[in-house]
Amino acid sequence: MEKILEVKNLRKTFYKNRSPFPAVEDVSFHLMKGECLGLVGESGCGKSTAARLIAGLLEADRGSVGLEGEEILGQKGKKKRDVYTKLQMVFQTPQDSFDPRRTLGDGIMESMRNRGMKKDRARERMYRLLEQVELDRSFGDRYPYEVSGGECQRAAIARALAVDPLLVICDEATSALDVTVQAQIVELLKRLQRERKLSLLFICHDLALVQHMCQRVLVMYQGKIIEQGTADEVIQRPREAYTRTLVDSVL
Amino acid sequence: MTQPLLEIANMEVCYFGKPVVRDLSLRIEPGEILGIVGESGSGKSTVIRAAMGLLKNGGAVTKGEIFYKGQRITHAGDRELGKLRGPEMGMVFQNPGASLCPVRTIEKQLYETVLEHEKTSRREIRERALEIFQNMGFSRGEEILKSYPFQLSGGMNQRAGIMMAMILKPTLLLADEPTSALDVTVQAQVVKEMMKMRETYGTAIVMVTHNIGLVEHMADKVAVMRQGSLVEYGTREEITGSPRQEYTKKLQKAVLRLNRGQR
Amino acid sequence: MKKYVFARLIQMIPILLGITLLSFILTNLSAADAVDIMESNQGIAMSAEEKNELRQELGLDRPVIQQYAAWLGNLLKGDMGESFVSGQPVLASFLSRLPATLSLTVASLLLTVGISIPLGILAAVRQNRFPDYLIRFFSFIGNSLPNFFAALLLIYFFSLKLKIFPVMGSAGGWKSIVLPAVTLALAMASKYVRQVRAAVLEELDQEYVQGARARGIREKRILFFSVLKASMLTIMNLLALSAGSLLGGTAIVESIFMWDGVGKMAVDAITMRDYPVIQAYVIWMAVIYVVINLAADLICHYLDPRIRLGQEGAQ
Amino acid sequence: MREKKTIVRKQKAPGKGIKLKLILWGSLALLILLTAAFAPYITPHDPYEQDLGRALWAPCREYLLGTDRYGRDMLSRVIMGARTSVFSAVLLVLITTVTGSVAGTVCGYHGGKLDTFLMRVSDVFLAFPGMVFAIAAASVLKGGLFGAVAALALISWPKYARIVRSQVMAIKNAPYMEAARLAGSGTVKIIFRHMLPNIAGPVVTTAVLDMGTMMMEIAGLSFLGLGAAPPAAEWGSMMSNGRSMLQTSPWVILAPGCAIFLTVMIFNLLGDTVRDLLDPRQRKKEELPL
Repeated sequence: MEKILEVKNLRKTFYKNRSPFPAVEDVSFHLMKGECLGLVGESGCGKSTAARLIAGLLEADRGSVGLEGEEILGQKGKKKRDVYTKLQMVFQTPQDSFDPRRTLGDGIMESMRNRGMKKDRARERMYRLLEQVELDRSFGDRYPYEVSGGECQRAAIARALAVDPLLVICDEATSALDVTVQAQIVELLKRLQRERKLSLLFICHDLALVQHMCQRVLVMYQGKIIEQGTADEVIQRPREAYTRTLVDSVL
Repeated sequence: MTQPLLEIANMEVCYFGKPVVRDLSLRIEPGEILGIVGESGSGKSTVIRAAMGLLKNGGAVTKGEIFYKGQRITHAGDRELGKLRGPEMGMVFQNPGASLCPVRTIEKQLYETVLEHEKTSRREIRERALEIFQNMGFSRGEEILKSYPFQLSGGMNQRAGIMMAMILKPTLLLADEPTSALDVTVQAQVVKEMMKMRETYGTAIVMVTHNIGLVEHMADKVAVMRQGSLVEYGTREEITGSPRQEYTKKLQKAVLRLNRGQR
Repeated sequence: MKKYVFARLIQMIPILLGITLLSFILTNLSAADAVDIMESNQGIAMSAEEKNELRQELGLDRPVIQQYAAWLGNLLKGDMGESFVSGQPVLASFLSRLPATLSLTVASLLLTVGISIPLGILAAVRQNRFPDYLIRFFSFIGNSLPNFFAALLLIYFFSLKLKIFPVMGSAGGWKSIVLPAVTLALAMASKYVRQVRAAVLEELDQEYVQGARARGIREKRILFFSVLKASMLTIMNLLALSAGSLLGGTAIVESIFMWDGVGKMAVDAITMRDYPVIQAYVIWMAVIYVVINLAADLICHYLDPRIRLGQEGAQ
Repeated sequence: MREKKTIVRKQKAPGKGIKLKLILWGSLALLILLTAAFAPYITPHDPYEQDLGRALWAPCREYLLGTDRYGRDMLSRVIMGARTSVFSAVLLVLITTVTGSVAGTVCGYHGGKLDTFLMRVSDVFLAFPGMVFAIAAASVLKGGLFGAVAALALISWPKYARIVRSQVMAIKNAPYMEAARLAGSGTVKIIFRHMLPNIAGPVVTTAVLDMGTMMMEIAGLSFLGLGAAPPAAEWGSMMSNGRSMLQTSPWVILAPGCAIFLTVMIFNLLGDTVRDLLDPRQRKKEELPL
C-alpha cells in the first residue's frame, strides 16, 4: 500500500486581540490509499482547522502536506487550483455548502466545467453521480433549500466525487443530521469507499461512528495529536487519560 | 391511583394553523423521568413548550387539555402560569447561555428569580444556590454566580441554568435537549448532575432529546415521537427491550454503539 | 475603563487629522481665487501687484501640504482665519453663534428621545396591533417629509393661520424655539422610532426572554430590567448616529426660521463664498458629531458588560 | 454541535400580500420615472413661459395647481421638476452604489493594507454629518445640480462600502464559498458567480430605500441655492423661491412640496417592500419554530 497523504509538522496560530492561539500545533500523520482515517476530538481542538489547512482553504504557518508524494503547500494560482481539486471536502452543514442561488446540479458540475468539460458531457456525468449517491435525476434542478439535509449531503458527496478525487475530507459530515439519516449517509460512504477505493479523512466527534467507519484513528486535543492507532486499540485500550475520559463519556 | 403531576390529553398544537403535534397524550407521575425522543421536526420540543405556555409566536394549543396536579392550564394566562413557572415547573434550555439575560450577572438574575416568588434574604438565596451546586458535585459555584453568561463555557452555563431552575425546588423539571449543545465529556457530567437532582429533591423530569442513548441511560419511561405524533409510549424496558413499532426499531438500529471490548 | 477612554482618545487623532485635511482640501479646491473673492466682496479694486503681494502674505503661493501644515498650526492655536466678508476673526463670530445652534439641537434631541423611545417600545410590545400600526404610519409620514417642507407647513399652520408661535427669529422667548425644534425632531423621531422598535423587537425575540418567563418573572420586569438594558446599546448608538442628520438639518431649519446660529451663518457664507466661515462650520460640526459618538460609545462601554469585559459573544 | 445556525437564506415563495404590494408600489414608482422621462411631452403648458398678467393665480380649471409669480403654470413646472429631482436621485444612487460596492468588495475579499486604508478613509467621511459636508462640498464645487449630486456622492459612498464589506466578510468563509474554491474556481469567478448574487439583496434594499432620502437631500441643497439654479424647474428651488408667498399664495409651496412628499413616500414604500422580500431575518420569523 502506498501513502496518499503525508502531513508533517503542520502548524497554524490564530491571533485574537493580538494574543496568539495555537489552533494546530505540530501535527504529523499519513493516510494510506483506500484507507478511512478517523480524526476525533471535541469542539475547538483544531480538527476542522487541520482539515482546512490540508485542503488549502487556510494558509498554514509551517509544515508540509504531500499528496501522492508531491508537496502541495505553497502552490500558487492556477497550479494551486489544479492540485487542490484532487482533494475534496464534505461539510458539516450540507445546505450551507451549496450556493443558495444555484441548483445542486450547478454545484456538482462546477468543477467539471472549470476543467473545460463540455456542458452536455458534464450534465451526463452529473446524472451518473446522482445515481451513485442514490438520488433521482430531478435533484440536479433543485435548490439546496428545497431538499432535506440528508438529500443535500448526498448531493455534496456527488460533488466531491465529480473530480475523481484522491482524497475526500469529511468534516463532521453526518453530525448535523438526524440519526436515521446519519445511518444512511454512513452506509453510502462505506459503500462508495469499498467500490471506488476511496481514501477518506473522517473528522468526527462521535467515537462510536468513528469506530464503525474507520480503520485507524487520531485523537486530537488542544491542537496536538495525542494518540493514534487502530480504532479498536484506541477505543478499547486508550493510553492517554484524555482519550479515556472521551471513551467513558459515551453513554 | 395517584394523581399524575402533569397530564396531557389528546393535545394538538398548531403553528400558523399548521398542526405540528397531533393527538398526544402523556402522563408524568411524581418523581419519574420521562424521555421524549424524536428526530428534528417531530414536535418533541413543542410538547414541553406547550406545557409551560411558552409556545413561540404563531403557536397555540388547538385541541385537548393540559392538567398540572389536576388544575387545567391549557389556555391559562401569563398571570396564572407565572405562579407555576418556577416554583412548580422549572425549565432547562438547549442553549443555556442564550436563556439567561446577557447583560446581567447570574447572581442578579438568581435574586430576581427567587424574589419574584418568595420573600427571603439575598444571603439565604446565595447559600441555597451554592448548596445546589454542591449537590451537583460542582465546586466552582461562587465563580459562576459572579459571572455574566457570555463569560462562561457551555457546560458552566448549563449548570447555571439547572441551578436557576432548581433553586425554587420545582416538582417538575422540563428539559429541552439540555446536553446536545455540549461536548461529550461535559454532556456526561451534566447528565450525572441532573440525576443527582432527582435523587436529592425528588423532582420529576421530562427530558426531550434526539439522543436515544441518553434516554436509555436515564429515563424511567420513554415516549417516541415522529412528525408530530406519538409512535410508542411505555417503560424504558418495554421500549428499549422489545419495541413494537417499526420506527422505534429503526431509530434504535441507527444508533451506533461503542464497542468497548474487554478491559 | 481609564485605559479604554485613553485608547479611544488616541484613536480620534487620525480621524480629526482626516477631518481637517479633507475640509482644507475641499475649501482650497475651489477654483476661485481667495484674493479675487476678497476683492469682489469688499468692493475695493486692486492692482495685479497688490493681489500678488496679498497672495504671498496669505501664503497662497506655497505647496498645498505646507499651506495645510501652517493652517493646522494656526487652527490649533485657535486661529481659524478671518472672514473674507467682514474681516472679523472666524472663530469668535462662530463661537458667539454656537450657543443658539446648540440650544436648538439639545431641544430637538430631547424632544426626539422623549417621543421615540416610549413610542418605539410601545410599538414593539404591541407588535402588529393597533398602536404599532398607528405609530408606524406616522413615522412613515415623517420619514417622507423633507424638513424644509415640514418647516414651511408648520409656519403656515401655527404661525400664519393659528398665530400661536412667532414666524421667525429668536426674539419670542421660549415660543420661538418650538417650531424649529419640532421641525428637526419630526424628521429625526420618525426615523428613530422605527430603529428603537426594531432594536426592542430584536431583543424580545431572544431566547433569554423565554428563559425569564420560564422562571416565572413578570413581563414588565423582563421588559424594563432585561430587554431594555440589553437593547440600550443599540438605542444609544443609533441616537448618536442620528445626531448627524440633526446637525445637518440645522442649516436649512435655521435659515428658514432666521434662527441666528452657525447653520444660518454658514448658509449666508455660501452666497458670499466666504470660505473660511464654511471651513470653520464643517470642521466644528464634524468635531461635535465625533464627540457625540465618542460619548455614546463610552456610555455603552460603561453600561454593557459584553463590551466592557471585551469578549462579546464568546461562549 | 447540532445547533450551528445555518447561514443559508431560505428563499421561500413570498406571501401574496407582499407580491401585491411590490406590484402596486413598483408600478407607481415606474409611473413617476416615466413622468420624469416624458416630462416635456406631457406638460399642459410651457413650464418656462412667463406672463406677468396671470401671476400668482390660484388653482383653477386652466391652471390646475395655479401659477407662480411670473405667471408660469405650476403643474407643468412640477412635472418638469420630476425630471430634475428624480433623475438626479437615480444618478446619485447609481454612482454611490457602484463605487461603494466596488470598494466594499475589494476591501472585504482582499483584506490587508488596502482594506485598512480604505476603511480609515471611509471613517473620516463617516465622521462628518452628511448634510454639513454636502453643503460645504456643493458650495465649493459650484456646479449647480451636478455639484450637488457630486457632493452627496462624495459623502454617501462609505455607507455602501461598509454594507458590502460586511456582507462579503460574512459569506467569504461560508461552506459554499469553500466548496467553490475546492471546485477550482478562480477569484473572479467566485466573486461574480457566488458572491455578488448573494449579497445583492441588502445592497438593492439600501439603494431603493435611499432613493427617497437622496431626493430629499438634493432638494434640500437646491432649497439652499446649492443645486439647480432658478429658472430651471426643480422642486427644492421652486419651494425656496416661493417662500415669501407662503401666506398669500400657499399653492406655490404646496404643489412642489407635495410632489416631493408623495414621490419620496412611494420610493420608501417600495424600499420597505423590497426589504421585506429580500431580508432573510425578516423571513426567518415566518418559519415554523419547532
